[in-house]
Amino acid sequence: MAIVTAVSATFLLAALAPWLGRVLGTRAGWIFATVPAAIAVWLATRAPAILSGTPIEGRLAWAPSLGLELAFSIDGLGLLFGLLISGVGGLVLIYAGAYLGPHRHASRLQSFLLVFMGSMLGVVWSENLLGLFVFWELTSISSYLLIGFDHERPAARAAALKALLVTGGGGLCLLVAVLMLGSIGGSYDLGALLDERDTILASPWLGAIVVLVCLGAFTKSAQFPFHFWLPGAMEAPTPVSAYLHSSTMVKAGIFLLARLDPLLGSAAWWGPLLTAFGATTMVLGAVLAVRQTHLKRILAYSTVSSLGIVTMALGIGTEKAVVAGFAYLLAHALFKGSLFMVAGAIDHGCGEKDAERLGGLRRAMPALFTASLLAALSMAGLPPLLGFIGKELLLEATLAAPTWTTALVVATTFAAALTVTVAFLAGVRPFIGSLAETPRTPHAPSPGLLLGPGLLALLGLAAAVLPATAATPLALGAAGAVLGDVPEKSLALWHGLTPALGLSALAVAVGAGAYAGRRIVRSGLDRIGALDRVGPERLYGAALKGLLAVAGGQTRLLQSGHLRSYVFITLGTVVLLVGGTLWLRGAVPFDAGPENPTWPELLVGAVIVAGSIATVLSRTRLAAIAALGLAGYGLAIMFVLFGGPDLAMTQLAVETLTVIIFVLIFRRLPQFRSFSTPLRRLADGLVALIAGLMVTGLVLVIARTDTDPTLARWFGDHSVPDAYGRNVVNVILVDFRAMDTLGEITVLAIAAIGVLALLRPGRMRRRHRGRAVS
Amino acid sequence: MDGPPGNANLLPVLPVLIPLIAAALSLLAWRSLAIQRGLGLAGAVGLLASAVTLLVEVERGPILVLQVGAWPAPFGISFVVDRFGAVMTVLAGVVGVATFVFSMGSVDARRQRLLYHPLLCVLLAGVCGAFLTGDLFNLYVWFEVLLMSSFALLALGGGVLQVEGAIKYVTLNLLSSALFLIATGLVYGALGTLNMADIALKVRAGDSPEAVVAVSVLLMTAFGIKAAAFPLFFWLPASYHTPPFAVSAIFAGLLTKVGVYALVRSFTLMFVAESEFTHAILLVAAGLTMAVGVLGAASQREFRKVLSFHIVSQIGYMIMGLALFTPLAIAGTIFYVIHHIVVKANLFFIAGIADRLRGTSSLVHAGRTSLYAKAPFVSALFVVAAFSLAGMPPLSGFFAKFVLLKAGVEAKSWTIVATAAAVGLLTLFSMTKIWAEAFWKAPDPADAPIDRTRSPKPPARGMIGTCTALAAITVLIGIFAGPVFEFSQRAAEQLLDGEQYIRAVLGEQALARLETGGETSGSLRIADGTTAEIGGPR
Amino acid sequence: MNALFAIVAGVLFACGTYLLMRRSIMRLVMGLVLIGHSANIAIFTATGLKRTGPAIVPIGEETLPATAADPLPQALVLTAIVISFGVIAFAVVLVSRVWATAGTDDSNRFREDDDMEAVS
Amino acid sequence: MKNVLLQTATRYLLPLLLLFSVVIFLQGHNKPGGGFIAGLIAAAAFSLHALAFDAASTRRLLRVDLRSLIGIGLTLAIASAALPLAFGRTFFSGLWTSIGGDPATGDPGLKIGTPLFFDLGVYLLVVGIAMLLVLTLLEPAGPTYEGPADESEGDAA
Repeated sequence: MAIVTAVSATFLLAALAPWLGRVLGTRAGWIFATVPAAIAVWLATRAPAILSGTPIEGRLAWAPSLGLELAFSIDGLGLLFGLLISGVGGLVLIYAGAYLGPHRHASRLQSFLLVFMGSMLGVVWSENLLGLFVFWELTSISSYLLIGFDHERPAARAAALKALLVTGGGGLCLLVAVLMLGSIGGSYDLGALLDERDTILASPWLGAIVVLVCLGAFTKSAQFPFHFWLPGAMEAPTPVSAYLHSSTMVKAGIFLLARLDPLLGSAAWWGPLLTAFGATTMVLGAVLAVRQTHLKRILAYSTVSSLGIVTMALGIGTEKAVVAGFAYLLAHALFKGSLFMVAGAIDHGCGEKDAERLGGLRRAMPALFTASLLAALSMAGLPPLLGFIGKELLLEATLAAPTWTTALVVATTFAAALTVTVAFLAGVRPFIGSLAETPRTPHAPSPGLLLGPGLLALLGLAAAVLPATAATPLALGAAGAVLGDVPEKSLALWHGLTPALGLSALAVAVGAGAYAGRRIVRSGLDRIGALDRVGPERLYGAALKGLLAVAGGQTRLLQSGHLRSYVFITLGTVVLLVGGTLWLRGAVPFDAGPENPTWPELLVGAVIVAGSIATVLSRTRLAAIAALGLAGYGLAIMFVLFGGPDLAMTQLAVETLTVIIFVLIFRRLPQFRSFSTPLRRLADGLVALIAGLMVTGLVLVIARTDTDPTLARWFGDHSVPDAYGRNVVNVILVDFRAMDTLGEITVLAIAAIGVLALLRPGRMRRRHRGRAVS
Repeated sequence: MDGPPGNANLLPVLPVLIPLIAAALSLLAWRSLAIQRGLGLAGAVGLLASAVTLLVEVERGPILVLQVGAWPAPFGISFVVDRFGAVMTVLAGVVGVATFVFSMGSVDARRQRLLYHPLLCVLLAGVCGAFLTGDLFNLYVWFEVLLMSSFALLALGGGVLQVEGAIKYVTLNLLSSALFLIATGLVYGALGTLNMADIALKVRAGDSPEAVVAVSVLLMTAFGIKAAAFPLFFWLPASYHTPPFAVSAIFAGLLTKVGVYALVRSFTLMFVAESEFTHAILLVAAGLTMAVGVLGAASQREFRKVLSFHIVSQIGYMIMGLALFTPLAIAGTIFYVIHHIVVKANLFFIAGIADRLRGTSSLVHAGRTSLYAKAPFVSALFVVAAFSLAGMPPLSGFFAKFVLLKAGVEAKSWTIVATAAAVGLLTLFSMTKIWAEAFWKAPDPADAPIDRTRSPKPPARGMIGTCTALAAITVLIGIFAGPVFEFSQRAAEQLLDGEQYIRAVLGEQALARLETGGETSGSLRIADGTTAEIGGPR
Repeated sequence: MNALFAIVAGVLFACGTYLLMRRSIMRLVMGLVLIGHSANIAIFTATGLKRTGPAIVPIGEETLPATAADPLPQALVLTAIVISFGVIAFAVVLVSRVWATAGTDDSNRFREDDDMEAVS
Repeated sequence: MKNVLLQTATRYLLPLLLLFSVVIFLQGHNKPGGGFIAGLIAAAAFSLHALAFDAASTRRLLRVDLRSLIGIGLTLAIASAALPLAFGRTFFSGLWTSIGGDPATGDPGLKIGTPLFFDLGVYLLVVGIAMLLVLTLLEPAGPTYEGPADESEGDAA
């Protein structure tokens, strides 16, 4: 139950935050942070138990009939992520308070951050895939609202939309995959699904499931070719970038891959897909990062690269690789979160975001510099920091990779080298050299701004120096959740003189060189930059534009605003469907019926036909009304011929009244004009003709069958004895089926009210914005 | 005094009778707006109360039947209440009450004086009549009742946009009515009955001539127009953005759903003999309706027009469930309808509040204020409704979409699953468009068409209250997704169990014919298709 | 004679729908009238035309003779006639309102989609 | 249309036509006729009056406002449907009583029942709506083109 409490406490606080923010003012962040801090502490105390193999569990039935349960379970994987989410989350809440200061909507931001935190905890602790998905989508929504925090800027709105569409699209793929898994395995519970693992692996849907899961994970974790939304998301305020877009949300995709690895890991395409896309993303992200000068964008692209690394590690799938992946993930969360907050603090302190226009800040912000340096060195993979351990393990793992070994080693070393460059660029460059001119005079950050980056950077150091206290158990525990059992291994700074160390040294040397010659490197890369024109980001833009064009085009075509074409299409559809069915099934035999028509009948028929055709052909209003009346009176006579005096009288009266109304109204209307072209008229005539044939056919086919006389007989038998009326039609109307008549008179009453409202609309406010009259 | 015997079970007609009485009395009190208002609201509340009672009754027991006038079925008219009909009636009550409350603060006095309230009452009576009647021709009559009052409401006090929209609406809906009427006559000609249970019995017993398929397709197109399915939806986006917001909202919530209801009723209870054929047509229509509707929404730049096209798109989802024709899929349709009616009406109400605050409904032009900054509560209401509509968890729309997708996956209808998923994304896209343009965008004094003649006025408390209540229902449907889904399942089972319906209306002995008449499965047709067996159930 | 009136119903429906597709809104509303007639004849014919007396129980008898016309279709058509009268009356007046406010009787000149997304 | 001849004729025709409509109404249950047709005949009579004199004087002649008349008709119809409920019968079931019947001779007499009241409701309603249509259309302020139109959505009043 503790888990449920933890998650719901976060959501509860989120709901109260806007109100609390008003009460507490700028200090609110510190208060809000107590909840995540408490969660982190709780997790830490329970960590030994979890790591020794007894996960914490909690359950809240939600909609069991739908297979949806909030079934939580914290294993090694959940512990690692849970600590990151709550730990970094607490720091970010404090940081956000300081960053936004007295901003009017500061507490709104914190509220969304808390929503996000709760959702993220839900994702990483869910035992039930459907529950996981629910929280997964919530992270997308809260991310949307967070990226668009500066909602009055169009760029922020566009970036929020981009992130939402990409991750939302992936979310739908994931949903379908989850549905397929549930359909095969009969449950959405991971445990139950694992029991059905063999069935799932043998399913013909396996390929589709793997691809759909990957689409979900790759979009969320900004893997190539979906990486482009992440740099765009830097439109968000820095606390958001630090939290969502470096240390937590983007890792949700990786979490998903890790979570499903035991289930899908042996599928043929799983490993190669992850390795290939991870490696591509790793290299691409690193290259793109070097090209940037804007601090947050540098960090964003390098985050893309790091996410690629972890994906690749999961793809390789060996014990070494998985451990390396989680060690790197932990290191990355610490150093990247720290660096983002540093970037934000710099921006806050001097109003400049461009790394190349910053310099010499070490004197104004010494403490921040220390934090930044530690984080940057960790990122660069230098000892004695956690980044170093992660990178060493990774190189070792690639060297031992079962397939594609050389390519992976080269790619990883290359990316590591560029990461060194990027680390210096983002974490060191702004502080060294001579003081650069900035929009604001640099001043030291407040404690709130310093706490986050400082603490995270220090943790990166502490975890590396004392790996056994936290880093080793956490990484191994997470790896154990993926691999099935916890590997016998320990993380250490010193591994001896291994090939990995050599590659590492090479990478640092190359990276430092590239940093020194970054102008040359950049101009070189800019030449490749031409590729941007065909890149996925362009594709996204083109797709969006294309979608709008298609949408507009088809809508303009269909919803043309022209009533004529509406009727035409509607009628055409009716004719096609009904006529088609009749054609296919009915094969209308031309059957004139048992009896030949008599002369009066022929005459009446001719009168009605003549009237209706004359209505179509007449060119004046009065002629048309007269013709219409002819058809109507003809109808009345027809009713007389076939034993319907009530009908005939009613038709006669109604027709007379109709003619009167038509005359009264049409005299105020213009003369008939013909608007359509002959071709249109021909097309309309054709459709009308087929429609007429359809009605004739239907009537003929049905008239051939004898109507079951049960009802007619019953009415005839019961009319006099039970309803005291001899006119059976009238008895049906006022007694047997009086409900119809009640509806009928209601229609009449409403029609009269409607006419009254139309003709006596009351006082109209005249305005001159009306359409021009031509 | 003498007359046919009968029980005094009035309950099944109350949802029709109460608003109808309110309307009749309002006509008598045509001089007093206050009385009309009170009567109208009382009528809607009474409708809701009776509908809830009905729902409770059918939840506890069997299908409720009232033989109107105590004339036995299939001779008189039967009012039949099963779970589906009851829940639809409850939803009509909810939207009805919401509309009355919202109207008080939002519809101008001039329109109200044109007998606005009785019109609304009759609209509700017509909608409920359609949901509850068990007679095909009576269904036609109730359709006309609701149609006529919707015509009047649409054109009421009409400006140019309104009457132009109305003429399109009227024309296409009357075409639909004529087709419906012809089809009803043909059904009587072919089967000799109008009672739905009796039709179902005869179709199941194999008494129907083969041409009945063509008649059922004719009915399908007639209801397809009412439901605004592709390619019969044109009247909807042409008119729904023109009347007052309250009227738009009740239309959006209820009217197309009557068409969906009729489709569901026809193709689960009555015309199931050739389901491979008819439901294949429905499936294609469902996919195209979703896609074309959402693309239409993506192309619009006016608040209510985006929403209008979305109605079309979501009708596609509802038809999808019917077309898949599995118990789960039908349950999905029912869940979707429940969710949709509440959310859609609410979005139109919120559009009304937004229009009032912004001074424009255009999404191109910045309004008078950035709602997100200045009206956080309204923004929150919109977020709930919009993300629910887009099918985001944990709101009602997610579960509705989820059930349908699940049904699609289990039926292995990949095309429709892919379409439904993709349309979900596009729905999200157009909801965020409204959000970004109407809520996030900053006011720009240089930007033109804000209607300066309309004085800025805060929304009335009733307006906000209405939207809050409906948003709360949306959230509650999400929280209680389990019970709602279980109810939908029970309702779907009841729908698919035609014999239960037949037994309730015609009595146990009617079913005896099914056993002697051969198979009871839904794929019967008689060999030569020329004559129908003569002889009714009695 | 079934065929005769099936054809008459068809002709009415064809003429009605043709008028429904006219851009002139006055003709359109006349089309609605014809379609209504068509529906009534279709019902009447499909349920079997009988050249017999009205469905009135003769004085002195208790039940309707078997030869009399089927009263139910008549009741249906009667209801339909009345309903369509109400609806047509409203539609005609609506047409006049459209003319009075919009100033045109050409339905193609009604605007509807001026707010659409421009194709970029 | 101020034709003296017509006005004079109307004075005599009006009561006759109304009487005729009552007859048609009353025989409707047993012979062709009924509330709807009878109502239209009565409406025709009043329309004649309106043509002979003017709409305003016809309104005066009718005394009751047409909206109320429609309301009365509808209420009467619903009431006759609901009345059986008071006697423990179901909605719309007919309640009958006979006047002047003689069970001894088997003469059923005149049967009076709720269906007749229902039909009366129909009759009144039909008179109401037919007159509303005719009078509204006859009175001047009818539809003529009114210039730039009102486009209000009506939500600001």
